[in-house]
Amino acid sequence: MAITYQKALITANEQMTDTVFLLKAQWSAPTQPGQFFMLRTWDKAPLLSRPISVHNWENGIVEFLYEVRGTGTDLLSQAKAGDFIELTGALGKGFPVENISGKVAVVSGGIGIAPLYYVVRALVQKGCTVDFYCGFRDKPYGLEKFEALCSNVYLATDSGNYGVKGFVTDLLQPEGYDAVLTCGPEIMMEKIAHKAMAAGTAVYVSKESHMACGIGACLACTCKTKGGPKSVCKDGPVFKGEDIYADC
Amino acid sequence: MAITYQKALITANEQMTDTVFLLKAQWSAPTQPGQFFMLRTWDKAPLLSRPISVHNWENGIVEFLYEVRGTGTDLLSQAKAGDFIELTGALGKGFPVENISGKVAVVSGGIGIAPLYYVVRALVQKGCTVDFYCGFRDKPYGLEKFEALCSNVYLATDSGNYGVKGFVTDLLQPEGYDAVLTCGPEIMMEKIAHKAMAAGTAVYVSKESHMACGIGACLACTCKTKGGPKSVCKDGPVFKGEDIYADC
Amino acid sequence: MLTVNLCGKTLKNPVICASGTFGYGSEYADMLDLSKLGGISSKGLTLVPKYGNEGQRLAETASGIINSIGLQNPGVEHFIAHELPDMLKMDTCILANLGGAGIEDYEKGAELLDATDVHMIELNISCPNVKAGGIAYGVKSESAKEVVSRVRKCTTKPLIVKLSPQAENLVDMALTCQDAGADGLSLVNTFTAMAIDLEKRKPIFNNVYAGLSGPAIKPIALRMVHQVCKAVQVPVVGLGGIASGRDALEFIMAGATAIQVGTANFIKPDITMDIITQMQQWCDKNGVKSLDEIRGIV
Amino acid sequence: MLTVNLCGKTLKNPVICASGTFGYGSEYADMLDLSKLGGISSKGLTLVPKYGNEGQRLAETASGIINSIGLQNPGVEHFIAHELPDMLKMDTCILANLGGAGIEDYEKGAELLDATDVHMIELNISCPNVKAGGIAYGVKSESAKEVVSRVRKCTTKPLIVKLSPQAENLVDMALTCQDAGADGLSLVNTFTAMAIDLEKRKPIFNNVYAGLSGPAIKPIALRMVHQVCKAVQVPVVGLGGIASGRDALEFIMAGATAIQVGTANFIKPDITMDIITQMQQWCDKNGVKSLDEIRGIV
Ligand SMILES: Cc1cc2nc3c(=O)[nH]c(=O)nc-3n(C[C@H](O)[C@H](O)[C@H](O)COP(=O)(O)OP(=O)(O)OC[C@H]3O[C@@H](n4cnc5c(N)ncnc54)[C@H](O)[C@@H]3O)c2cc1C
Ligand SMILES: Cc1cc2nc3c(=O)[nH]c(=O)nc-3n(C[C@H](O)[C@H](O)[C@H](O)COP(=O)(O)OP(=O)(O)OC[C@H]3O[C@@H](n4cnc5c(N)ncnc54)[C@H](O)[C@@H]3O)c2cc1C
Ligand SMILES: Cc1cc2nc3c(=O)[nH]c(=O)nc-3n(C[C@H](O)[C@H](O)[C@H](O)COP(=O)(O)O)c2cc1C
Ligand SMILES: Cc1cc2nc3c(=O)[nH]c(=O)nc-3n(C[C@H](O)[C@H](O)[C@H](O)COP(=O)(O)O)c2cc1C
Ligand code: FES
Ligand code: FES
Repeated sequence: MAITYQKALITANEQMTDTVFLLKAQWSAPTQPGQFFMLRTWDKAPLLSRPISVHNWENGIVEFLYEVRGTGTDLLSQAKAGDFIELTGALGKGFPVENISGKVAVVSGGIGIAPLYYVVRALVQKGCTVDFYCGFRDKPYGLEKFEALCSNVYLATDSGNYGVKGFVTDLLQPEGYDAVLTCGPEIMMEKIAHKAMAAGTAVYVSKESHMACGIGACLACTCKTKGGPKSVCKDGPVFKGEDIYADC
Repeated sequence: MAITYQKALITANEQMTDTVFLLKAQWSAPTQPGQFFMLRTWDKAPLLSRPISVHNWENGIVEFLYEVRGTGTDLLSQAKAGDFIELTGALGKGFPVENISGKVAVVSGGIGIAPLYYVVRALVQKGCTVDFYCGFRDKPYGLEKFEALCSNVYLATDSGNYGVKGFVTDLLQPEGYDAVLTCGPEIMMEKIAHKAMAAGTAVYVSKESHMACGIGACLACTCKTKGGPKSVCKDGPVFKGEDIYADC
Repeated sequence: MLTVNLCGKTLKNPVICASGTFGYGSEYADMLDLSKLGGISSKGLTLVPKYGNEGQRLAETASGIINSIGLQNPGVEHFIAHELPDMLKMDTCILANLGGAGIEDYEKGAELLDATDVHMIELNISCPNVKAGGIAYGVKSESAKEVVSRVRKCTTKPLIVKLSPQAENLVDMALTCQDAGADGLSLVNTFTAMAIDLEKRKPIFNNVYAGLSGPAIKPIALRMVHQVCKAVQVPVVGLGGIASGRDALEFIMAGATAIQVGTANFIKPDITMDIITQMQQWCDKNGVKSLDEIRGIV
Repeated sequence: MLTVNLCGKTLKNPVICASGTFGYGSEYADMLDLSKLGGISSKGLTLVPKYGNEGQRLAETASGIINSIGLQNPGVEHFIAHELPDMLKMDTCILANLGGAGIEDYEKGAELLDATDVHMIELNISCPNVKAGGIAYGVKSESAKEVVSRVRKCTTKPLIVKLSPQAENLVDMALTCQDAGADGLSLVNTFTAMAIDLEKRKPIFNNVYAGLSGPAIKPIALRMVHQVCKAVQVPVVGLGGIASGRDALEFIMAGATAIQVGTANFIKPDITMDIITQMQQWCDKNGVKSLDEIRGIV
């Protein structure tokens, strides 16, 4: 699909928790699970647009689930239905849904949940059985949608106030799954990938990086892979675990 | 009066014409006719706050009448009742109402009308008879309030669609007035001042300048006067005509 | 109306996409009609493929960005075999931006490029992100003289030397490069800058320093372009923070023959199309029939 | 916790208001408690009163401003008689920022100031807005050496030399000033920059070039402060675009003893109070008991 840059109408921007929002905008061109967009609701400051994953795409509406972390996401959170948002996308290579089948573990850490709903939908649609593992600092959000689709939802929190106290990395036993998909903090993904690779289970990680162009032109987001340097924005953000964590 | 910097609640921001707005904000400390404030409704860009004159101050509400000219005034025009505005003021030396009496001509050009309503009010209040002369490019705005207070309102427009076709500078005959007060484009004020000085009528002009601090600290707004270099922001914006246009 | 002649080649307009911000052009092909551009300067090339720098490569600043890419590129030969053929189909002026790890690398790179159909070579002696071969040659005029005069002998293509704002004496540097055989000059490359991660109490970049670009630097870049244009005879390509048609016209009035747009491509991928339209409109409105009427007027 | 020792004088905190942006302090007295500041540097003074530059003196840029004030000031003697006495009552460290039209002027100015109770002299050899006596001394180390060593003989007050980012070789310049007797260095002054009025087809400033300051320049200023701090023994006062406690702490981590806030005063007149609070809070949160723990850590 061609990448386009255009203004899109915001149809909703709902606050989910203290810091997490769900923005919906009109976008008719297809997007793939795991792809992302460069977003912008401001004029000149900050200079760069912000990369945000597709949380869902359905009926001509693209959804973004995002956490307010700094200036850009703060401005994003102030947008209202009826405003326009500048979108460049859909960008990058998402999860290879076509190559995945059987029993799948999907593992999220914090806002890493964002790109995983759309891929769970796609996997369930093609007949996969999906278990969802998620870790949050404290109060979880957005789980209902996963509960409706997944066979099991396992929850860990740092606080222990919800689900099991501890790390989501400890919950997952990759043996018995045909594939593991994960998005979350780098250290979490690395652990999950190592575990899965040790168990011989295919694993896909969705990486983050500081980005300027989002389309493979600036080489700001380069990461090392088994196949040489790759752009997270263009060749990723989803990579096969073994391509990134080569030392296993 | 002490200068203060504080956030003030916007109570209204009405569009008067295509490009002119009237913003009202809570401000309990007294302000003098001809004074101005540094205004800001944005965070970092543009860097500088914008100088805008007091259009009126009454019952704890300060009013600003402004024309959208660029980035700053455009952002200003997007503010809504209930938003906060950062104000530094009241700044500068206004019209010396205490020294003016009798029959007064007040002359505006375009948005130069902004500081003149408040001074007309003050003059009428102290018993002056005021004639208002105004020039606009085309459709005039905000005249009702002047009509209610002034003995005569003379209107000139560039287009000739309203009032007399031509320059407001041609309408004014300074003879017979005890004082002339003016605000508008530099070239207009210069003409008015020369005419008044030639007729021996006291004349006060409200000057513009690019400003950074608004309080006499940066020396960006210096202008030459008979009494040496003065800061438009601190020693003005209102000056006696003869102090500025010394060559008459 | 906006056509310009740069080192003997006619450009449709003076708007060239700056090296390192526009990939090899193809990345942007979905989002704008590349044939409408004045030109495209390739990502900085080196004789040997380079991974570039380790660690974080990008940080945002007030109206700017700092980058520490470090000339990641597949090498001149790969470029000639794989990227250049596509670029030459884009129907716009193609500049090969050439870096080096030493003078011999520059020479060999230039020789290889000379044998291709690339339209011009932009010699990058001003990258602050590589230790050897980058800015090392861009600070002192004597070092620049050596590399420019030797590369000059390796190619008959138009040779544009890209200057660093860190040159000790910029005007002297410009004159030196001109005298050493440069057909044109482009400036500025990025400003050496720094960012610190307070929480880690460390520099953000592994190399400590990296290059600042974007609207933040425009006023300084414009001054430098003005200074250089007043001093040299060869055409100057001005850049640094250009993000609008008005910005571009300021550089033209300062004396630039053409301009480049770098960081602003990240604000809006088709910003170059806006810039071209805005320049056109300003000229229309102000009765300017050719940029020659206003070039260097200031 | 934020107290620092600068050239033998204890400052309540490292936040000094930069010359030319804070008048003589009194202008801001209504809006903040001046005694809470680390210090105030006066508007640049010259022996003879100066009107400053003609024409427009200010233009706004992306995250910055360009100024062409040209050292408007009432002269050193007027300052000593009228402004200084009030400043000395402000219960904060007072720096007299001294410019000159020639070496003799600097000398005489320094002698006059030496006889007062002013706490320090900040020698401005870096103003880009005056032809003589400003930046003329700030570009080449040899010229700086001459003026600094001669002024050094005229005063026993702490002498801080304010450097220009246009110095041909900044580290060499810093070392030269140190060796010539400077007790400290402050940097950076403004960057020589330019703005053009397209409609008039003329430079905005009568002097063509003027000085860029503000957040736009911070990444370059920080790099320069870091370079200089690594090279010299004397304390360094860092400035250039500081607008938050985090910005200030970056300069401290780069090695600065104190910092100055210039253009940011125009964003918010009491921004220095925010900066001090933010520095304090960051130190509290990160268990930093004294700035000495993090100074130069990067
Ligand atoms: C491909 C991709 C997809 C993403 N999808 C989502 C998503 O769906 N939902 C979501 O909430 N977030 C997502 N992110 C992260 C999101 O882009 C950043 O949180 C956002 O850019 C921060 O911008 P800001 O202006 O709010 O913060 P800033 O003020 O710029 O920075 C705040 C903090 O975040 C860090 N940061 C900023 N940008 C990035 C980045 N690109 N990668 C890593 N750290 C960064 C900064 O270093 C700083 O510590 C994604 C990032 C990438 C690269
Ligand atoms: C003491 C004083 C009182 C003022 N009172 C009013 C008022 O009551 N109502 C009103 O509409 N305007 C008033 N102005 C003018 C107003 O400040 C400017 O129109 C405004 O700052 C423009 O900001 P901007 O960001 O919209 O435009 P910019 O994008 O900054 O510039 C647009 C154009 O306006 C010019 N300009 C910008 N600032 C100034 C300035 N300070 N003086 C002269 N030209 C400038 C620019 O050079 C440019 O040509 C006053 C100015 C001063 C100095
Ligand atoms: C991410 C990035 C990569 C760059 N890579 C190169 C390069 O490879 N070669 C080069 O000559 N300049 C390179 N530059 C510098 C730009 O071409 C340009 O000179 C500089 O960014 C100033 O222009 P701007 O402000 O319009 O971006 C790079 C700049 C950026 C931001
Ligand atoms: C309006 C203005 C006037 C200035 N006047 C002086 C001066 O008289 N003497 C001086 O040494 N520096 C002067 N400067 C430079 C500042 O002190 C400071 O070095 C520079 O602005 C960079 O810091 P900033 O980015 O925090 O403003 C002036 C700066 C501005 C903006
Ligand atoms: S963000 Fe530019 S290459 Fe990935
Ligand atoms: S605006 Fe700073 S002195 Fe007038």
